[in-house]
Amino acid sequence: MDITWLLFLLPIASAAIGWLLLNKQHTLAAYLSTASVIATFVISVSMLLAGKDTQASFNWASVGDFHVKIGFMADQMARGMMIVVTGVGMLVHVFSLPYMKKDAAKARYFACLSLFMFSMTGIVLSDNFLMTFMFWELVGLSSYLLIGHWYQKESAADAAKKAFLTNRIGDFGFMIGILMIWGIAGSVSFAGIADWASHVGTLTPLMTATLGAATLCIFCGAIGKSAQMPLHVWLPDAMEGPTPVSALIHAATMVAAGIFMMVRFFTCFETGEAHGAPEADHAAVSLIPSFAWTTIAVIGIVTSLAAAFMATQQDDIKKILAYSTLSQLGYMVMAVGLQGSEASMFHLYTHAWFKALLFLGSGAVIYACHHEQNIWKMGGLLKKMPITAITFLIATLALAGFPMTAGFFSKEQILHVANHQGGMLFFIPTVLVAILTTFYMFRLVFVVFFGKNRSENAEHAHEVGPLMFIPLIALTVMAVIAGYEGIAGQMAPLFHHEKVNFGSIEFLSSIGAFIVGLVLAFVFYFNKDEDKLSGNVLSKVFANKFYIDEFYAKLVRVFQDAVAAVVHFFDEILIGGILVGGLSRSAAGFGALFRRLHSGNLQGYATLFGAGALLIIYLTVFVF
Amino acid sequence: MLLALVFIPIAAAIAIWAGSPARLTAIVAGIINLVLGLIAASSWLTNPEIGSVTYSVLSKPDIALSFSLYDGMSVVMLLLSVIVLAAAVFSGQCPAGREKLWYSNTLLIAAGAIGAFLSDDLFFFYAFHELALIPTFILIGTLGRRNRKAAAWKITIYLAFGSMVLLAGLLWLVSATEVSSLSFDTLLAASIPGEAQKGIAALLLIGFGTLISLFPFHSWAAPAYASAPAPVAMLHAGVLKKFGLYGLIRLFPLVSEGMQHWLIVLIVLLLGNIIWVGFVTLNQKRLDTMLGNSSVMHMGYVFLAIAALIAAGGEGNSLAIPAAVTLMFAHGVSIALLFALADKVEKQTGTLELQELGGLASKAPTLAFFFGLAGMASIGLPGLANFSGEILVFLSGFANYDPAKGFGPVQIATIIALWGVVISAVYMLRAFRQTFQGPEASSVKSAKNLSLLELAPIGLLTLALLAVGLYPNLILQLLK
Amino acid sequence: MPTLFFYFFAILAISGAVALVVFRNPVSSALSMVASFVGFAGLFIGLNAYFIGVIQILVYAGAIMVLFIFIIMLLDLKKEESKKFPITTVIGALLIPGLFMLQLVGIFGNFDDKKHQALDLPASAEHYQEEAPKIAATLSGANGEAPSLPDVNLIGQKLFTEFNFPFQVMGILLLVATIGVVVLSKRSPSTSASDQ
Amino acid sequence: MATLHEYLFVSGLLFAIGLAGVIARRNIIVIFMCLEMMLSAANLTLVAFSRFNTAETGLPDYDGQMLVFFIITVAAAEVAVGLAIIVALYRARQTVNVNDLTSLRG
Repeated sequence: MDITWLLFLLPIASAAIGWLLLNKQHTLAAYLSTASVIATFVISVSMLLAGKDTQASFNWASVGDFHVKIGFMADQMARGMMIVVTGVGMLVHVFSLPYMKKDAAKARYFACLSLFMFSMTGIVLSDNFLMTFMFWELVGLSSYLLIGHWYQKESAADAAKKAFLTNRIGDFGFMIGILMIWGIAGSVSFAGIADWASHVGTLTPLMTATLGAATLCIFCGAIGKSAQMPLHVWLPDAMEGPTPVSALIHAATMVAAGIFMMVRFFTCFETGEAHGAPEADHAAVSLIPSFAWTTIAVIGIVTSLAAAFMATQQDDIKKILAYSTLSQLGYMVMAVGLQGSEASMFHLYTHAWFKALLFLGSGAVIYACHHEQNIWKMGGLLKKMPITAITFLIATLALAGFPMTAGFFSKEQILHVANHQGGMLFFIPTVLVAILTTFYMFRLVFVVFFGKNRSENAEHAHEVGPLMFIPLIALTVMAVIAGYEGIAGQMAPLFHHEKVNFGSIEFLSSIGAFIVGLVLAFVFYFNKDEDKLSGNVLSKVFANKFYIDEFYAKLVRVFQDAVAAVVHFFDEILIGGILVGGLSRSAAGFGALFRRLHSGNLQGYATLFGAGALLIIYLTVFVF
Repeated sequence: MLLALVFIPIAAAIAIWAGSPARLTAIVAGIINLVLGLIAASSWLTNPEIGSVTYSVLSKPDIALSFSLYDGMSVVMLLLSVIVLAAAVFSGQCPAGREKLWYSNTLLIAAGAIGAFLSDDLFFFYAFHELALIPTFILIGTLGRRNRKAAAWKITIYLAFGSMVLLAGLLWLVSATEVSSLSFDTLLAASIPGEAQKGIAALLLIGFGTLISLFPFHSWAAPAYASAPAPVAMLHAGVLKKFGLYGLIRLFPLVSEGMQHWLIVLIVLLLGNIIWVGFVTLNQKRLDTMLGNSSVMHMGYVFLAIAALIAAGGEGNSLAIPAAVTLMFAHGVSIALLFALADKVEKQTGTLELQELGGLASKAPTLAFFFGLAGMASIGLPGLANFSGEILVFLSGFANYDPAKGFGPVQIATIIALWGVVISAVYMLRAFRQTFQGPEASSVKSAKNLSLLELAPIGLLTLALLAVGLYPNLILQLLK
Repeated sequence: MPTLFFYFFAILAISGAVALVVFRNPVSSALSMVASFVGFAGLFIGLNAYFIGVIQILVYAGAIMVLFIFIIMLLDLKKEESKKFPITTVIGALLIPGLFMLQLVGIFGNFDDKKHQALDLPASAEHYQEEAPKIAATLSGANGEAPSLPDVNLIGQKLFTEFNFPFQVMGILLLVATIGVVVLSKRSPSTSASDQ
Repeated sequence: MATLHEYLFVSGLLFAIGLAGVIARRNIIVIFMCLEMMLSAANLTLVAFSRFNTAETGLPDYDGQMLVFFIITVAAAEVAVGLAIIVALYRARQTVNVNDLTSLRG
């Protein structure tokens, strides 16, 4: 028995025990869950240090020669990802202990967190698409449960439902993609697909098109899970969940699963030892037609840009972070689409740390301000809670790509990919997003931490306890050092070192974007009590997220519900009433007709009986 | 042993009429049956002949009351029947004074279903199903809810129609095979000329289809299940309805060529089940009708597996039958669980109108947990039995896919059918959201959590869902 | 001469039947039915079915009709309908039996008629030589009398061998009928209470 | 001597008259008597066939007469039960007129 199985067993056991303890031993459940995640982190680290690929599986469902397997494949990418998942997970668990202390349903919360850890582990370590899909769905479930943690609130319950359903739409495509890949490659395991890809030679045009369609279908899954346009609407709403959950699931890990899965898929098409050799990749990767690649990249950059615009006009601290997550995920997707898997995974890895830090920091702020989330009702918190403020600031710098932070290195690689493989069409929006990122993040920092206290809650805020700021500090350390080669080379899921060229256009634009964004934010928001930019048409459009939610609501109402109503109507009338109901109707009609004959009159019966006998005689003797 | 499985419920029903304490007798019979069923299923792997009995009834044509576990499908269906039976007799809340009628008829339904699944003689296969239908009609008509009369009439007319068409099909089938014995062994060894196959296949599809609520013969199902007492809904939707699928798969080898003619028709109809009825389900305003319609909708997936089987033709599709049977089992357990839980919801709140419900989870967290679990099962969440079935069904749809030729009708159907997964998630989550989440509605103010006693049958069904969901090979090893 | 008897009894039976239908008074109907049954008995005897002819008189005319008359007396039935038969009923009553007769005649046209043939009694005696010598003796006239048809013996022989089982069943049927009649005609306490 | 057809004609005629009585009369006892008439007519048919289709022994086919014997026995039982029912009916309804007995109306 491989020790890796413990990565699965510990969280699921803790989740199960947590469920059983529901309503009773809240605190025990919480500690148990935290202990299990610490244990998995230790195992992950030991796996990373051991540094060798392990693999094992068992047949989960077998029909004849066909087997669906559950197994793990702990290669470099999976091991690195496990560090991110269990690392952030561990810190979030610790942070949650005080954060959720007073919650009545603490046991449920921690059980769900453990369930999430289990499912996420499954995705990361999975060695085939079906297993990925299963855990993919389970991740969706735990996300649903955690968003709906405060299910008594209408908005939380609705947000949870929305998240699950939106993901379902993505999974619809994902499943089709898996089936098509299975049909084409004859295997659902990543190794099997890689084997097929390296031996198949050239494809017929039909098969190329099918493969492209399959790729896009699989990408649908990623669109759902990583909240890309047009299925991004659930992520901001998901902020209804407890803030530590947002940090873990909706910033660092689960939403990154889409990227992770796409990279997993594409690495199947890289033959042999092609890791880190982009030129060599090209031949095998070209099995997948370019329209698929382009679509992915375009969706990525569009999401990134739109989300960045939306973020500039949000007032809820968590919503701003949510849109920023969207925007950064868009970056990663674009990088994947531009065949820069390494850059994408690298950004995923650094982003996980500082975005988790931002969310936990915002959690600390919200906690300190008595669950106030509107940034305009905060202000001046730098003095009140210095540790939180400083860690938050560092994370902001990392997100904005300030040199020497982790974000700087990864953003550098993204820009590089955009410039070299995408051309100006991708590079300019990428830089624009970088400017906007700095702008809205510093808007947030200036409004929340500087200026004067704008509400009573903010006045009474004070620094959070050690169980909360220790995770913040740990994450801050990671947010700074994670990008350096020595560390990233060890830990990052897929690392391809690229020396930063200080004279290159990427570097210059990155620095430029940072400065422009910072200056703009400073001019508009430093020491201001209200949003000077709000009120015009454009900002309204941004604040209302381009009205996409409203559009979807209309769409759902018109298409789903109206169609449902019409179909229901026809079902009653046409099928229940005429088509098949006619059968029963005619039976009833005949019944009414024959009822007339049942006069209860004996003589009538006798007459009919006689007539019947005559008829039978006539038919049997004279006709047949 | 198999004889006992069929006749213990009948004997218990008679004993109840004769005056033994109704609920106790029924529960004891249910538990004995459950234990016997589990023993029979587990020993079947080593000894396929276990418990086979044959009593000749007629010599020409050769009809025999003959029970055996004919193949893995019978074993799985037997398991499903005994599990749901045990849960159904346990979980029902009988109106005071009607215990005799309630429990004896419940037992008879189960006896009929078990008898049909165990019979390896066409005559008794059909007859036992009819035996099970009669108490179904009686219970819906007498002890049902709301407009039970209309629902009882509707189900009676539809199912009688279906049975009649089916009987015609079976008679034609028997006469076309020109064998003198009605046992499956002889029947399945025979062959039918192509022309006759076409007609027989059509009759079987319509006949069995009506019993399974194949679109457009489905409109009996939702009102009947909504009006039926919980045990009847559990047993009919969970077990008895699978009779049609069981029969279709069982007799399929005889008419495999004839089915080819109807492949496209069947695909259109099954998509009607999934998409059309899916939309109908979306529009339901009551929990019970929603569950009834959802059960109709899920039948479409099983038909999808059958369509894949038909389309495979001579090549064969080794995935299709295990997929269908797994899904039948999973759907049976999950829908029974849902009906049992909906009954509890009604008991606690007095209503099933989604508008009047809300926030039940804070009053009855255990109920909410199990309902959520069952709902998640029915929308195909991994780790629960339905997913194992659905994923195999979808895989079977693509099993014979030739990338060089592009999509065939079955592949296209599979892709469209996948949208049903989204639809079912929408209505199930909507219902769960309306019933259990949000602020407390006035109807749930006095609701209480599930008691331990009520938990027993629900736990049993949940266990079955989880066992097959976590390790589907439990079922699949029977279906080799 | 036998032909004459046939017509006589046939006309007796038919006219009795017509009178049964036509008479308003149930007692007259019953009596005309007795007459009709006498006609039936004659026809049976003309067909060499002496035993049947006799029990037709004994059972039908003797027992059953007496039962009928008893009931009519018991219920004290007056003349039935004072009103005339409704015209529709009369049409039905004439049309359907009329058509029936028409069909019967039609059927006659399809099948060849059979002439009456005298029985060759001595010739058939040999069939019974083995198992029933007494019947054979009567048939062949070996017992000194003229050969005659031992109708009752033959029926008895069939009844107690080939049809023994139905015969037993018939006994049970009669028993059940007897019990049934007793149960039916007993006034149940509740109804008798409401009667008074 | 009379032929088979003549016997059959007479029996058919008697049957027809019985049927006409059943259709036309309203007194349930008379209807019952007419039914008996029809039964007897059937008996006549059976006996006639029995006489005209001789068995291999050359004697009348006594199977037919056995049937008649049984019919008469059953008829006796039937009359007994039927009359008992009529009496019970009369007690309940105070009538034997079938026009008043319409509880079978659908």
